[in-house]
Amino acid sequence: MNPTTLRFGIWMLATPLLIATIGLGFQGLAAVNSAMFFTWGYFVEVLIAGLLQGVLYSLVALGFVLIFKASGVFNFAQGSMVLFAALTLVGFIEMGLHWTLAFVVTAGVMVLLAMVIEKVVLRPLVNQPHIILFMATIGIFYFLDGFGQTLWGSDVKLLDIGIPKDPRFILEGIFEGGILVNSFDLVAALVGAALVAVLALFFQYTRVGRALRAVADDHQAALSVGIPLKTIWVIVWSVAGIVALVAGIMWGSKAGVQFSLALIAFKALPVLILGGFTSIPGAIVGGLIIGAGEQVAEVFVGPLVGGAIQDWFAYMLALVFLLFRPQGLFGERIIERI
Amino acid sequence: MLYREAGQFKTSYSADQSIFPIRQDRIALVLFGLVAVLAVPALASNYFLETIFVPFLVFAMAAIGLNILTGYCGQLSLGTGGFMACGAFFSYKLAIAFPDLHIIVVFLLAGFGTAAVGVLFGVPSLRIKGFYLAVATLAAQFFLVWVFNKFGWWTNYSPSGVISAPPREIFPGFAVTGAQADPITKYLFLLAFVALLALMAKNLVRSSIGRSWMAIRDMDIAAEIIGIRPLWAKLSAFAVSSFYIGIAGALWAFVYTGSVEALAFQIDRSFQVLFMVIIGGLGSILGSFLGAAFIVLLPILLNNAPGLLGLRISVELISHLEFMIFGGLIIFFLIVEPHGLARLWQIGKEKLRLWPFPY
Amino acid sequence: MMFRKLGLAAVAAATLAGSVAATAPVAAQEQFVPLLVYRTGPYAPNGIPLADGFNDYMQLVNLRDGGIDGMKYAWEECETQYNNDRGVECYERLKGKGATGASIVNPYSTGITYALIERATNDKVPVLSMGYGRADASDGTVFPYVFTMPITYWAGADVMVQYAKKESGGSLEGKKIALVYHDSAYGKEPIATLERLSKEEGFQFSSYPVAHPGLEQKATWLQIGRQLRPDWVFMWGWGVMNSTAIKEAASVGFPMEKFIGIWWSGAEADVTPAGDSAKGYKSLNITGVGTEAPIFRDIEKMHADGKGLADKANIGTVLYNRALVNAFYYTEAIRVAQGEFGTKPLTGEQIQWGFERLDVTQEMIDNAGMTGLLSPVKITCADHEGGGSAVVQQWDGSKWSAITDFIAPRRDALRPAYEESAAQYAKEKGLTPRSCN
Amino acid sequence: MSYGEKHIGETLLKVDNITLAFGGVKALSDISFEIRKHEILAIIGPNGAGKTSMLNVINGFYHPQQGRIEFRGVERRAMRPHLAARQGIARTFQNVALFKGMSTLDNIMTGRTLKMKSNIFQQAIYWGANQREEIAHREVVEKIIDFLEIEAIRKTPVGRLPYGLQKRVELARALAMEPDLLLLDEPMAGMNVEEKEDMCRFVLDVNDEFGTTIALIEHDMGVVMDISDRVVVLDYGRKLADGTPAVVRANQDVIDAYLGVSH
Repeated sequence: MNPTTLRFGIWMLATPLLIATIGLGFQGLAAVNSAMFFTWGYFVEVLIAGLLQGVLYSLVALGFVLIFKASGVFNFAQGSMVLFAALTLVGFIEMGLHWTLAFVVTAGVMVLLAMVIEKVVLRPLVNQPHIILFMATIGIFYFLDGFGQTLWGSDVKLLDIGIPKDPRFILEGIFEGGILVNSFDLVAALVGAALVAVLALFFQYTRVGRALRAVADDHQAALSVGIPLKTIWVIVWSVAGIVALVAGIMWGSKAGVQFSLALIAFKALPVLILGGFTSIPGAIVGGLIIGAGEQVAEVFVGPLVGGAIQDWFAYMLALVFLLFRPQGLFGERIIERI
Repeated sequence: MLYREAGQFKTSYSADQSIFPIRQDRIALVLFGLVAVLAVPALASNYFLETIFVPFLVFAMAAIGLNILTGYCGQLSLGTGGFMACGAFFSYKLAIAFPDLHIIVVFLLAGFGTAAVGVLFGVPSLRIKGFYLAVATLAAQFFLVWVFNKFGWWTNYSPSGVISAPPREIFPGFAVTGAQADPITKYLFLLAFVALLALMAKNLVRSSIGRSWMAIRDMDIAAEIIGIRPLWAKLSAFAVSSFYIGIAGALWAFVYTGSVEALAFQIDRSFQVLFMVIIGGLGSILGSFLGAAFIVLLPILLNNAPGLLGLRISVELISHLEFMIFGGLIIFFLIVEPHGLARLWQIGKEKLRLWPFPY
Repeated sequence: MMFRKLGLAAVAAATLAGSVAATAPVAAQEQFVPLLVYRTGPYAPNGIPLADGFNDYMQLVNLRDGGIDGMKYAWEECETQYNNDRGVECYERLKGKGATGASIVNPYSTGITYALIERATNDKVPVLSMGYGRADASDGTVFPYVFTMPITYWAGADVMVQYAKKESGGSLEGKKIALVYHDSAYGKEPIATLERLSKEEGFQFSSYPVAHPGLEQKATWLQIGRQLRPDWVFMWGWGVMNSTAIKEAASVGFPMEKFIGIWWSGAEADVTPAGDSAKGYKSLNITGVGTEAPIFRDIEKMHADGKGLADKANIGTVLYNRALVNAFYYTEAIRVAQGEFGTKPLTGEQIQWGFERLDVTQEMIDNAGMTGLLSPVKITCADHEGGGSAVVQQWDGSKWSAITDFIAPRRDALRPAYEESAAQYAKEKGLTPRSCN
Repeated sequence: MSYGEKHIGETLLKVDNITLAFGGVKALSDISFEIRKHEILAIIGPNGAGKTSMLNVINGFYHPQQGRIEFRGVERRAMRPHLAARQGIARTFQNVALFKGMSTLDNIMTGRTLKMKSNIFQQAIYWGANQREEIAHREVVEKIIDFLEIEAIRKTPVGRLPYGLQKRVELARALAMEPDLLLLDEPMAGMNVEEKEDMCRFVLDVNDEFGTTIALIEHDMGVVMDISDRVVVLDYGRKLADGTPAVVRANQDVIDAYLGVSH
């Protein structure tokens, strides 16, 4: 059995045990501290809600990973790309297009955007240190924020593409009162899973996908077998743009399409460091861990310390993981040599 | 032709090691100092002093702090806002608890407190590098703001969580904080304070500790092999950096806005200071000032520009354009000179030294 | 080197000259009002109708009445992006403009209000923080230049409790009330009042902070909807937090009829993004809703003539109406001051005098064509809140409509709280409260 | 061996049964040798023989799984590189490891870090104790600069220097540490004949004038045979031979493995 499968197997066994231990811990705490409330049904419910939320984080984190993997650029503008994509989509829907058609047109706009970014920003800055490229993406962030609002206005917009939102109850036989699961979150999780599957297939089985993986492994080698870096960058930014569009739809349907959408980038960052900047599975697993971790912490630990802890908790959780694995959960191990 | 160093010989190492080895630079510095001390307060309106010079100086202080950590020691940090909050709230608690403590002592103590917090959050840097560290510093950012927002003790249980700077005097009769403080007093106090601390920062970076930071930045492994302790170098950079940023936060709350809530030190503040450092020039004290000036002035200029040009554009559009131009300019500057305004300035000076004979 | 310095000086000089030039369009014999607006950024959906309301009202006064008894308004917008330091910059930039400088500031941000209180007091410019800012600024002895009419957050909390009590059959004994609040200075305002009321009324009070900006409320609503299961939920939300809260409340099946927001959680922009989920949601409002009041006929006429300044879609929206009422308040205060100081551009100090003698009667409201938009207030030297009241409104999926009359808060208990808090402020600041006798 | 009168003394550093592995790959197995005071020891071997790993073990960058190292008679096992530096071990690198953003002078000054005593507050004030110290150390550094003939590039950022000069600056930085033991990792790699001759001269001068013990890795057998007092030969992580150049040259294993006999 190869080590990866083995490690996977160990985790599959260890994770439920870990969760059960945390649950038992909470149960014990709740017994001695009246500020804390605990039942197993409620715990499972929060856990599921957190995992589903985590998938939405993963969606945003995926965009970061794609670009970082292929070009080493930490794309701070991913958040504003989400906003811009969602604004554009709503704009087209308001012009009377059906949402599927609007989706296609918006995807086209995102590809166009990728081409412009490559030409105007990335190409002149090729071979600059990472921090310079990072700064440049902050420039893109501001530009897109202003541009999107100029084009589509600053008003908050409703995005409704018919995803059901009603609460459902499951497992009513096992837990008293059942477990509440939101159907919107379920749909979003399914879409996220589908998107990851499509990306995985794309990377595994298409020529372009293989080229992208080659670039990720070794820029020089990829160039020497005749893959133009320029094309790679356009493709990867386009894919990230489309991922941003999907994330924009999901988050936009949740909270309305508005300026604050750009801020969800901050929810993706702990996911990124936890999962590793270069790993697609890392983005997924990281998202699940962060999502579940922060919801459980907010619900069960939050009341003990005053609440609203989930923002920093996500970062602290990621930080603790990092202390053990400085390259993230799935990142490539850094071997120092001189 | 004026800018010529021919005939200026250095006869000692101390002359060679001075900050401004060229005589014309020293003359320019004196002139600049005279303008800053005499002409600015005499000519500038309260608006300019209150909303341009005061925040410029406060931000310059924060930028120096971040530049020490990121520019000199190579540790990318996004926790600036959190550390500024530390400085602001520490100084508030100190000023209220010890009303007789001189305000400068309050600021310095707040700086030392922030340095301690900085060291604490600097510990992960011993294992984590690059963007991983940057994101990890966000943990400090979010956690610190949460702490000051959450626990009423920091705000003396003010029902809203807002602190207001108590009035304090720098010399008897010269208030620098509180509503009665004269903008000119505030400006001159800040000018002196920031200039002094900037000089100390310059001294640090040209001494052995500064070389240790840069060595860690350029190649941490080689630095360790020639005997620089990474633990000491990194943590001292975090400490000194946080000291400056903490004082900047205290100045922000006490001298600039006068009242502040923890949310004023959100993540945006961290990015704002990071822009200053990168646009100004990583690893340059002068760059910290240039970057701060650029970031403080640009939005105000952009905002006033249509009015100056006599155009009637709605504030909405101006604001959107401001975002776009700001973003565009960042990209433009990075393409033209990735090493920031300080490098542009230096290149200009080198050209001028050779002018009119470029070779 | 020298040349460079000269170049810099030239730029600075040009900027200086420019800022002088920019004041030129404001004519000398007009009353100047600076408008701190946010038409962009995360809170633009709220900022735009507010700014539109101010523009339209002052335009209407100028066009229909030829000014306040002949004294025309001049105003200039400055974009704050809801950002405190930008707000301070705007205030400093605009305070010296016009014939007499800024006559009144309406910051429309609790943070900017805090930042301006000292400055404006020092500059003798009245600050009208209408339904936001510091509740304790209602004590005019400590805050002579700050006005909080018609009602403060603390009073708003009291109105909410009164409403919930009435709806619960006259008693809240043993009921559970949860507060969902924006974790900031603004959101924390009602907590002390609600805690006091929970003792008096016998309900169980729990509060749930939501971290800025409020996109994340899953955990909060699981706690509220699945664990606490309260009888009522109150909300102090702002911006995207409002619509997200409504959606999350719906997703845990919390009934909208039992969910009441403060007046900053009850505009169109707060409910439309939530779609159908928001149907039945309630909020307080300090002004009336809709376009029934006669003044809207004048506004419609102005727009028909092509002289309107607002986006027509915003007319009659909650925040547009609020801005109308706000502009009406200071217009009347200026009118009072003109009675004393004459019809000429007045200074902030003179207008503050007018504010402290402002008595908005029902008759004045009717004469101004604003029937139903506001309730009477009477400002005195000590009382800067003026005894205003609030209504409860409900969203039916397409529009807001008032479901109660104006409800007056029980100020007998609130007033001592204002005074106590203001006294603490005065002590910290080393201020001596002025005498109002 | 014609270079002056040398007194090679007792053992300075002793490496005993060192084994180092990365994952399953053994980089070094069971290596023992010693470095004696004042000698020039060459470590040679084909690519991948473990020469650089050996230096990395000596200056504490790699921690061997087995074996012991004795420096000046004191045993140590796990040790961070900066502690090795503190004990007097300096080194240069195969791929130049200079601080690219700093000037030549500052690079060399970093070598003095361990010897500088003024504290952070004195440094912030600068004038006084710190300035005196800076100038005193500057004088030492200037001597090294003169010695290595790099006066002209004092203020140049090292990133802009040609490779040969960078190597020299790196040597200068190591010398600034005034080490007892100097480890040089391919100091002449990538140089032309003239540059190599210069570098040989510097190495011999250092050994001679400062009495510094030197262990160097070199591929050029001519250079090795000329300047070294003793040679250690490594191959595939094992030690093949150890002795004077003449002895090593005669060793059959060395000839087979290294000097070009086909397998």
